[in-house]
Amino acid sequence: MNIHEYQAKEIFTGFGLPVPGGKVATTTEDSVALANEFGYPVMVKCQVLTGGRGKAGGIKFCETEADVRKNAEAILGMDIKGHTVKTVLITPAVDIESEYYVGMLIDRNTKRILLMASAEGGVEIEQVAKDTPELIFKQPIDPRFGLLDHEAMDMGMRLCPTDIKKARQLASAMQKLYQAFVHSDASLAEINPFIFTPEGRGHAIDAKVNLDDNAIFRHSDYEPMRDLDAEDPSERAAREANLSFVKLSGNVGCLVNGAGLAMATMDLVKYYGGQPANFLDIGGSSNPEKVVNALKIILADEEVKVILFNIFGGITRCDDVAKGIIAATEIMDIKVPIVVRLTGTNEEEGRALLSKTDLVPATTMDEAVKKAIELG
Amino acid sequence: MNIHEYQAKEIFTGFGLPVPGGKVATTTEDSVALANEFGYPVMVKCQVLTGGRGKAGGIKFCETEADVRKNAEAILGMDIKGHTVKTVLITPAVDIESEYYVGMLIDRNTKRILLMASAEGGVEIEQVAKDTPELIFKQPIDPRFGLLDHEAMDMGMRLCPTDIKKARQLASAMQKLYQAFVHSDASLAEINPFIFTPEGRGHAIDAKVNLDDNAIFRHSDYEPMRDLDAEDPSERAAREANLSFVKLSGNVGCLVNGAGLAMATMDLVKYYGGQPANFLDIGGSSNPEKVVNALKIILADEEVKVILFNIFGGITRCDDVAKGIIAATEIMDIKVPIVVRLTGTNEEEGRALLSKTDLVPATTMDEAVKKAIELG
Amino acid sequence: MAIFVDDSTKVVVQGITGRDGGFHSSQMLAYGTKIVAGVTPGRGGQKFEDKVPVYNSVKEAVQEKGANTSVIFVPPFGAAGAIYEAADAGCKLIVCITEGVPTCDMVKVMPYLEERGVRLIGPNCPGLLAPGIAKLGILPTSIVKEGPVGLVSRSGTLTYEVVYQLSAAGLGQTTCLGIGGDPVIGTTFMDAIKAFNDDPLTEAFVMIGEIGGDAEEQAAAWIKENCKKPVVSFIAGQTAPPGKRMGHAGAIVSGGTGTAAEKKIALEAAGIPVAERPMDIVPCLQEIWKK
Amino acid sequence: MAIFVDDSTKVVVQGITGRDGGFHSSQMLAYGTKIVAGVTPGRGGQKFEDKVPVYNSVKEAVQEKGANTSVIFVPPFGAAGAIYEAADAGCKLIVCITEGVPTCDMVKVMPYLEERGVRLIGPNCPGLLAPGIAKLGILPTSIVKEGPVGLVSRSGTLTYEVVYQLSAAGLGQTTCLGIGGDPVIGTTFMDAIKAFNDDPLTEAFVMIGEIGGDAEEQAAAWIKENCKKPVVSFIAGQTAPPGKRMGHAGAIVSGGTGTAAEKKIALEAAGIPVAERPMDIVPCLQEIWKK
Repeated sequence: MNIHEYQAKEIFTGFGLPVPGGKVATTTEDSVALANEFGYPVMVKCQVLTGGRGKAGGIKFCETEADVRKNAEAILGMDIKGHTVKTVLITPAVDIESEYYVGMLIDRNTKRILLMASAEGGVEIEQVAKDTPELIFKQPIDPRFGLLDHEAMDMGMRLCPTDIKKARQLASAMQKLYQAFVHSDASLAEINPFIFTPEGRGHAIDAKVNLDDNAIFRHSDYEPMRDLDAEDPSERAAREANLSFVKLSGNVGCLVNGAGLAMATMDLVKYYGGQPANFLDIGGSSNPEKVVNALKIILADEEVKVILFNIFGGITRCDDVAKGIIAATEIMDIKVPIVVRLTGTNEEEGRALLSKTDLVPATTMDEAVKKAIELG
Repeated sequence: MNIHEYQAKEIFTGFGLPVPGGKVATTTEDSVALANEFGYPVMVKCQVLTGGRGKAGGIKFCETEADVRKNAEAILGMDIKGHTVKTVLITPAVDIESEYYVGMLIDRNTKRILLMASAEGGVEIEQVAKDTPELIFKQPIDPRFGLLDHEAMDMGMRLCPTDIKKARQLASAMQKLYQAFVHSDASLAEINPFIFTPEGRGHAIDAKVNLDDNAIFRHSDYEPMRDLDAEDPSERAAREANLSFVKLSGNVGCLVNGAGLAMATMDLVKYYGGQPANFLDIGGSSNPEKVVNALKIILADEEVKVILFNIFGGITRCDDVAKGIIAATEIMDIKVPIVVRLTGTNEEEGRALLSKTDLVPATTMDEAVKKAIELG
Repeated sequence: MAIFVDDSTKVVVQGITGRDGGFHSSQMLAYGTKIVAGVTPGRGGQKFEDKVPVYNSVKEAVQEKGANTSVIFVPPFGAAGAIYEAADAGCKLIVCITEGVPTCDMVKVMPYLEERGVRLIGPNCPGLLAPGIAKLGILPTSIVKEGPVGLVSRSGTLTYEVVYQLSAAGLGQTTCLGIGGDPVIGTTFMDAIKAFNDDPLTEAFVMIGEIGGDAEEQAAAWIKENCKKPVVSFIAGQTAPPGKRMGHAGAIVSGGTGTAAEKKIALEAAGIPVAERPMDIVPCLQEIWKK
Repeated sequence: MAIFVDDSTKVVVQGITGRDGGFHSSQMLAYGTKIVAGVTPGRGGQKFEDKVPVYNSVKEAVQEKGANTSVIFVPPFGAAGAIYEAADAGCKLIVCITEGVPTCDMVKVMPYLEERGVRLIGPNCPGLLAPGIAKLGILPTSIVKEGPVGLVSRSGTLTYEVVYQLSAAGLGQTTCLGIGGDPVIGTTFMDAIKAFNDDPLTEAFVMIGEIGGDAEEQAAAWIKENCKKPVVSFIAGQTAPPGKRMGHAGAIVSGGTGTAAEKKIALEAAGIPVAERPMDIVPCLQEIWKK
């Protein structure tokens, strides 16, 4: 789950990171009122769940009330990479003397949380990683001991070799970021940039946090952070039905069990010249209701001209899937053809159930995909 | 630092332990008002920093307002082992079906926090430990992983082998107690008893927490919990002056550097028929001001007829101690004789400084102790 | 012979009394897997299918029945706890089927396993099936066949698809292993490949990868240097849009890394053929194996 | 020869630029201890007493000057961090002088040291002095003398008192070791006693205990079974009132355990004479040693 900058900053503040004050507004008038409350200059920052907000003109430095009015008005409602700006963050602007990147993510190779930091802050870190990887310092964190003082200090001194006070502030920020990361069950947490003012005070002036979807169950307080507007309605419905779903722009609606097989099915649709309408993994559970929900979500898309089931039963039993398909066709008025390929656990039982229906059977994945494209 | 039951319960509540509601009162009227607020029956529990409160009549079950009035009046002002009751905790009484002991402490041998639990709750656990140690179950906790689910569950099922729901509640309470222990830097944390109501709900109905004095510096929020009234005024003054001090009842005021040497000095005073007035370790620092403070604290006791310095300089330098003694005698009007034994780092410098004064020198510990007893 | 399991494998199933745990325990038993015990706290003393004793803890299962391997079917919030328990009780192989385990839990559990020399497979994986020896997990037994091919996959059902095709072509398997697609997993691609390389009965093997991470690239580099056995590969997710999580927490293409195209290049550079379609895997393997 | 140190001991002092750290570093240098570096973050590049280079981190001190031992004089809030740093940098012996280190910090640091095979002495201790070899800590050098007696103590200054008397009686020492009286310490009584037992140059040794805990009782039991060298003991705190903390976090008599009387009984039952007064230690030792 991705959350907005202002929400990430709320989490950071809770763990003691130095974040300049700030509040969000959804109207120009509120933006102006907040700016007047903080005093000038302020930053007006669009809150959308995508990168490149600055380049798109969604972040503005404002020295006067008129500035805020003009920019808030321009930014609110702006479209940034398909996201409509509904909220802006108003935050006091601070003088910047130097900028750093500090981030943490899950590193698959070390199986640890990896601290990354660079004196090349304020720019796209992916670009730095590609062009000058030697400018990014890394420290994997042992989960048994956390980010130790000397590890954080070592990173701080690499970033600021000549200023112990700044190094200490960076080290402290890294340790707090680690606390924030593990206690919020993040999958990514970034401060970019962490800046120093000319007076030498450190501030986290931008913040990005992605939360681990698998851990949301133990953070009921974070659930309200979810930006329902930022989600495609079908993706939201899928999430609420506990289905893994990504909307695409084709006409072949795919219902597959297992992420790998679902991707391979999409790949195969494209290989044979078709266009998949979606990625959908109905998951490892064998709950027939899920199939009904999945069908509803896919059929809500009018582009979908054919449904392709590709089920290989392991933990999901084919008879349950068959029951689900039958239940769904009884409830719903499905107008498009449905190609069904069922193999694996209880496949005979599943096929027997389906044989009494007018669904299009297929034995292999290739056959199923070809038939679906043909019928779509 | 020892804290009161109600303070320990505040910490426990903060970590999610099931503690029945409760508030403290310092007057009978307030006690009655609180009882009326909670509804009957309630417990009236004296808040003093000593054990055996129940036996001393400081804990009463009250079914009516009249009960509360009578008991609060009797308990407030009561003397329990030298502690005057100034505060009572009023808390809703719960029906008790079964009682358990759950505690944690620092175990020197495993160098870990040790979880101890017993189905013999509600009684003096020291007695259980002595008479039937096999009834106390123990689990050392690996600090790198914390109290793991299965470790807590194993303990829970030992206490409640036939009731999985109760076992789970106990396990959960143990894990929360561990969180409370480490995050508050406790040296001891006990729930005795943890009870179940006839309906099967668990409650921590008594709580004891000792905080690690060495860690108080990072818990500024706990400093106000210190019960200044419960401390001997001289012990408080010593603590505020960062001196390790215990008041005794003799006439030989002892100023020693190092706890072991201080104890050995007390032992030797007694060995030669004298009575030490105190334990005082002026610590490993070599700050002359400490000596002044130490003298003030000891001389506040009118019983003290002689001062005995026994200083063996390691990290404490003898010349600093000598300077401290001289400074103190210049500031203060000391009427009792002062025996000084200085050996170790910079001992010549120290003795040279003292030679111009009328202090009684001694070369060995034995000689110093004997001279002090003689002069006392 | 197979990798990671043999005749001495004695299984305890954690969560044996749950719906999925019970169903798949029956399947494992039916395949002849030695399930010596089940564990569900509070259900100690019961019997699963009138024969497998259920205990309150893995420790009891190990002490009473000599279990040395655990297969875990407990809900996500208890999965890491179940892994700790199995490792602490002395199990040296743990297969965690559970989907949706928080990643930070897995990060923390890893050193606990390393300290105890425990191999974990998963979480969020189909487990392992060594035809003729044992099934530890949920791979359908009907599709496997004894033989000389090893198979390792980050995917679940895609694995079945490939195993199905291998068996249909007469290519039996030493071991079919689904390692799961989560960001932090126990046994990695590399671990599996090394084991296949060392296993005398595995003559060739198949690697089923997917987008995200660089496990395939690492494996490719290792194989190039160290492995003389024929290997073919397949990568799922060529059409996946970047930045979107494709079901698996791991299957996400970010910032130009972990794409199917990059993986394909790395694999081919290491001399490993990459099948275009799942149905091309068997022909690919047959072609290079004959050389 | 001594225990825990030898000619290869190369010391880095953490906190060398502080008041106490500086004072005692001078003393250690004056005794001939090989202090190869100091560490104070932000002071890298300076020199201590115009000769010992100061670094920002222990890692640099190890890399640049081959330090293998650290002596720590940093304030309590940074002491555990300093121990982690020294261990991580590769020091195999760490002596932590700092008083007032939170116990939970020490609990957590212990497995970190065990994993790395690092010996810690302290915290809250005077350290170690091996006459003629090295001084690691704050024991006054003027009172020691080379010879065949080992000394281990939970106390600081009481140790000096006894060393002073030993030397005055002509009984020199192999090693004088103060392990500290905190509840959680690195090197324990038992560790020291085993080391003295194994040290060929140590012919007899002295154990200075105090109230609290059961380290003396454990040591007594071990000595009875395993040690043939003469041992005498002393226990401080016979007159300490129960329930009061006597300076050391450890020196507290609670509920009938850890009293001086109990310790004396255990020691004497193991055949170890317990001196009544500090001044009786030397005569006690002389008496049994002659047997």
